[in-house]
Amino acid sequence: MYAVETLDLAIALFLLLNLLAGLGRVHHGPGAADRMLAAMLFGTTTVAVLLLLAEATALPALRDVALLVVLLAAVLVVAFTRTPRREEER
Amino acid sequence: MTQAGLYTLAASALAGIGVYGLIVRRHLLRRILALNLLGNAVFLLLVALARRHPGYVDPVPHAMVLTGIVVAVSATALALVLARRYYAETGLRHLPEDEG
Amino acid sequence: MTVAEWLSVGALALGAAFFFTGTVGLLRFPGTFARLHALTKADNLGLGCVALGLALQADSAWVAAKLALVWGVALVAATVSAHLIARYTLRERGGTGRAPP
Amino acid sequence: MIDRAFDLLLIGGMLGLAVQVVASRALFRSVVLFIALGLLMAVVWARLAAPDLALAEAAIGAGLTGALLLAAYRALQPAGEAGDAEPAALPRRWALVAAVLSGALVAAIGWAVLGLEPPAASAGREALARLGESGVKSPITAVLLSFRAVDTLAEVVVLFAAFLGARVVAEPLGRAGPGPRPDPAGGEPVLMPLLLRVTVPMGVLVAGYLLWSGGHQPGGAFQAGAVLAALGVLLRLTGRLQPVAETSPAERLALVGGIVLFSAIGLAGAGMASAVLAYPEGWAYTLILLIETGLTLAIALPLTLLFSGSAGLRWRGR
Repeated sequence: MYAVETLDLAIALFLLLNLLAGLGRVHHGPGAADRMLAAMLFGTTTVAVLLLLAEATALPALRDVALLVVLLAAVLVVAFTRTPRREEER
Repeated sequence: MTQAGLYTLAASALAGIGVYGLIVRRHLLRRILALNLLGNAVFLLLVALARRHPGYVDPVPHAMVLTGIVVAVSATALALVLARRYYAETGLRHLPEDEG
Repeated sequence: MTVAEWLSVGALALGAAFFFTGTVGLLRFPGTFARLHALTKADNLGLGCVALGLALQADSAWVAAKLALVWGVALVAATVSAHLIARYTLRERGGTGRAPP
Repeated sequence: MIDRAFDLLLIGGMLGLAVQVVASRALFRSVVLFIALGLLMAVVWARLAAPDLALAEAAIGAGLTGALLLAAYRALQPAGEAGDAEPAALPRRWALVAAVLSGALVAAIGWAVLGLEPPAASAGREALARLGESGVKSPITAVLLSFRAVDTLAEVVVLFAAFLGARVVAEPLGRAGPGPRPDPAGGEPVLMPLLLRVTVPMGVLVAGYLLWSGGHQPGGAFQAGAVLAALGVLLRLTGRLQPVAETSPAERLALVGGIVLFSAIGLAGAGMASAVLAYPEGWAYTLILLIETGLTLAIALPLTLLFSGSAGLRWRGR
């Protein structure tokens, strides 16, 4: 099973690289929505990385962490889209 | 270098970045962010230290950091409320002693 | 290696490929809507493949069920998030009147 | 080998994000990057074999802190204004001095820490060795609620104090927290009820599961409280929970109940068991679970109210 665990970790490594590459979109924007999109990419990829780490490092509690991240990922997007700009209150 | 050593160095660098931001930036929200970076660095240091024992992971620093994370978020929330009230009263987003 | 292990490797590799596609789309596509489309679809397919690959490695049915649950919740969250961001962007561009519910 | 590569990439990403949080010119970019950094920290805790912390970070970093920061950003940065309007940073030479001082701090911390010998008898080894006396199987919960219960008690008191402090300086009801909801007449996105129907029941279930699992595996009152607080934030943002100016009796009970219960059981320990905050023989597990339930509410409610910027909340479903 050693080979499979190494493979899990290698895929996690690749996904981490992906995630960091996605940072370019936070940097360039141009709009706030694009930056939030990149944060969404962070969320989904982090979940995959956590699931892979749970298997590779034999820490089953990390699956609960992944579940929490997906469950609460939408809270951030709701906070972004449902918090009014201050000009809208006038 | 051990994994604990590696993350210890990372914590040190993170603390440096946090302090830098705290000193150089003026915007209150940025200061709060920098303070949180500094807090994360302290947490990281404690957890990395918990990892250096051979054969077991020290649960005491983990418990301390768990407490610390909740205290940090409540302190951040209070700081944000203060910053917002300050802005509502003065129209400023930085402290007056940072002027000039 | 057993058949299940080969399948698992295949699913994980496919998942990684989907994630890669999503990132390329996020970085290269023009316009917020195109990027939204690329990212949401590709990443959640990728997560599904990764979850499937890991479920094939799992020792118990509980683990597989939890992986399925994570993916299911991720689909709902991503659907709603994409909808909200698309709606937000539309409203930013055309004013409140043009945003459908 | 691949472990080391993963760690290095993770640390590189974390430090890169931190640098951008500090250095980025646009404030919104800094906020989003900080939120992303929180997610990365969850992976860091996972790598350092601290799943308890990863759980707390996922709930707080992904849900609470992000929502708090976004609401504050909107409040401090009116939409009409172009960019940040941040006053120019300190002069370059001061920035340089700051950088050098921070660098010195980094070196000092690194040097001191790397020079420390791992002690032969640590509190952690002691805690692990005496886990059987605590009544629970999870070492973290044992430390939090048995060996160092006084810290945990102080922590909920701090949380309560933060809530009281926020009440003193809070803005008026209509402006505080995330502010009024956009387009109250225009209805809400069609998919929002679906999200709530999935997230809220499942979140409550997960919080209960975390609370229960704290006895024997990663989880506990902190994580459960953080999840409930994030759900409260979601319900407040979607208008299901409305801010009100008065704290209801039930809310008062939840705010101080955990502290009172914890203190009462702790003081009773002085009479019935060996010391203050010690549990009588055989009752430890039950009492710890009872206290943890109180603590979950005493953590969740102040955090939700801090986000809401109000003294209380009323349910107003649709």
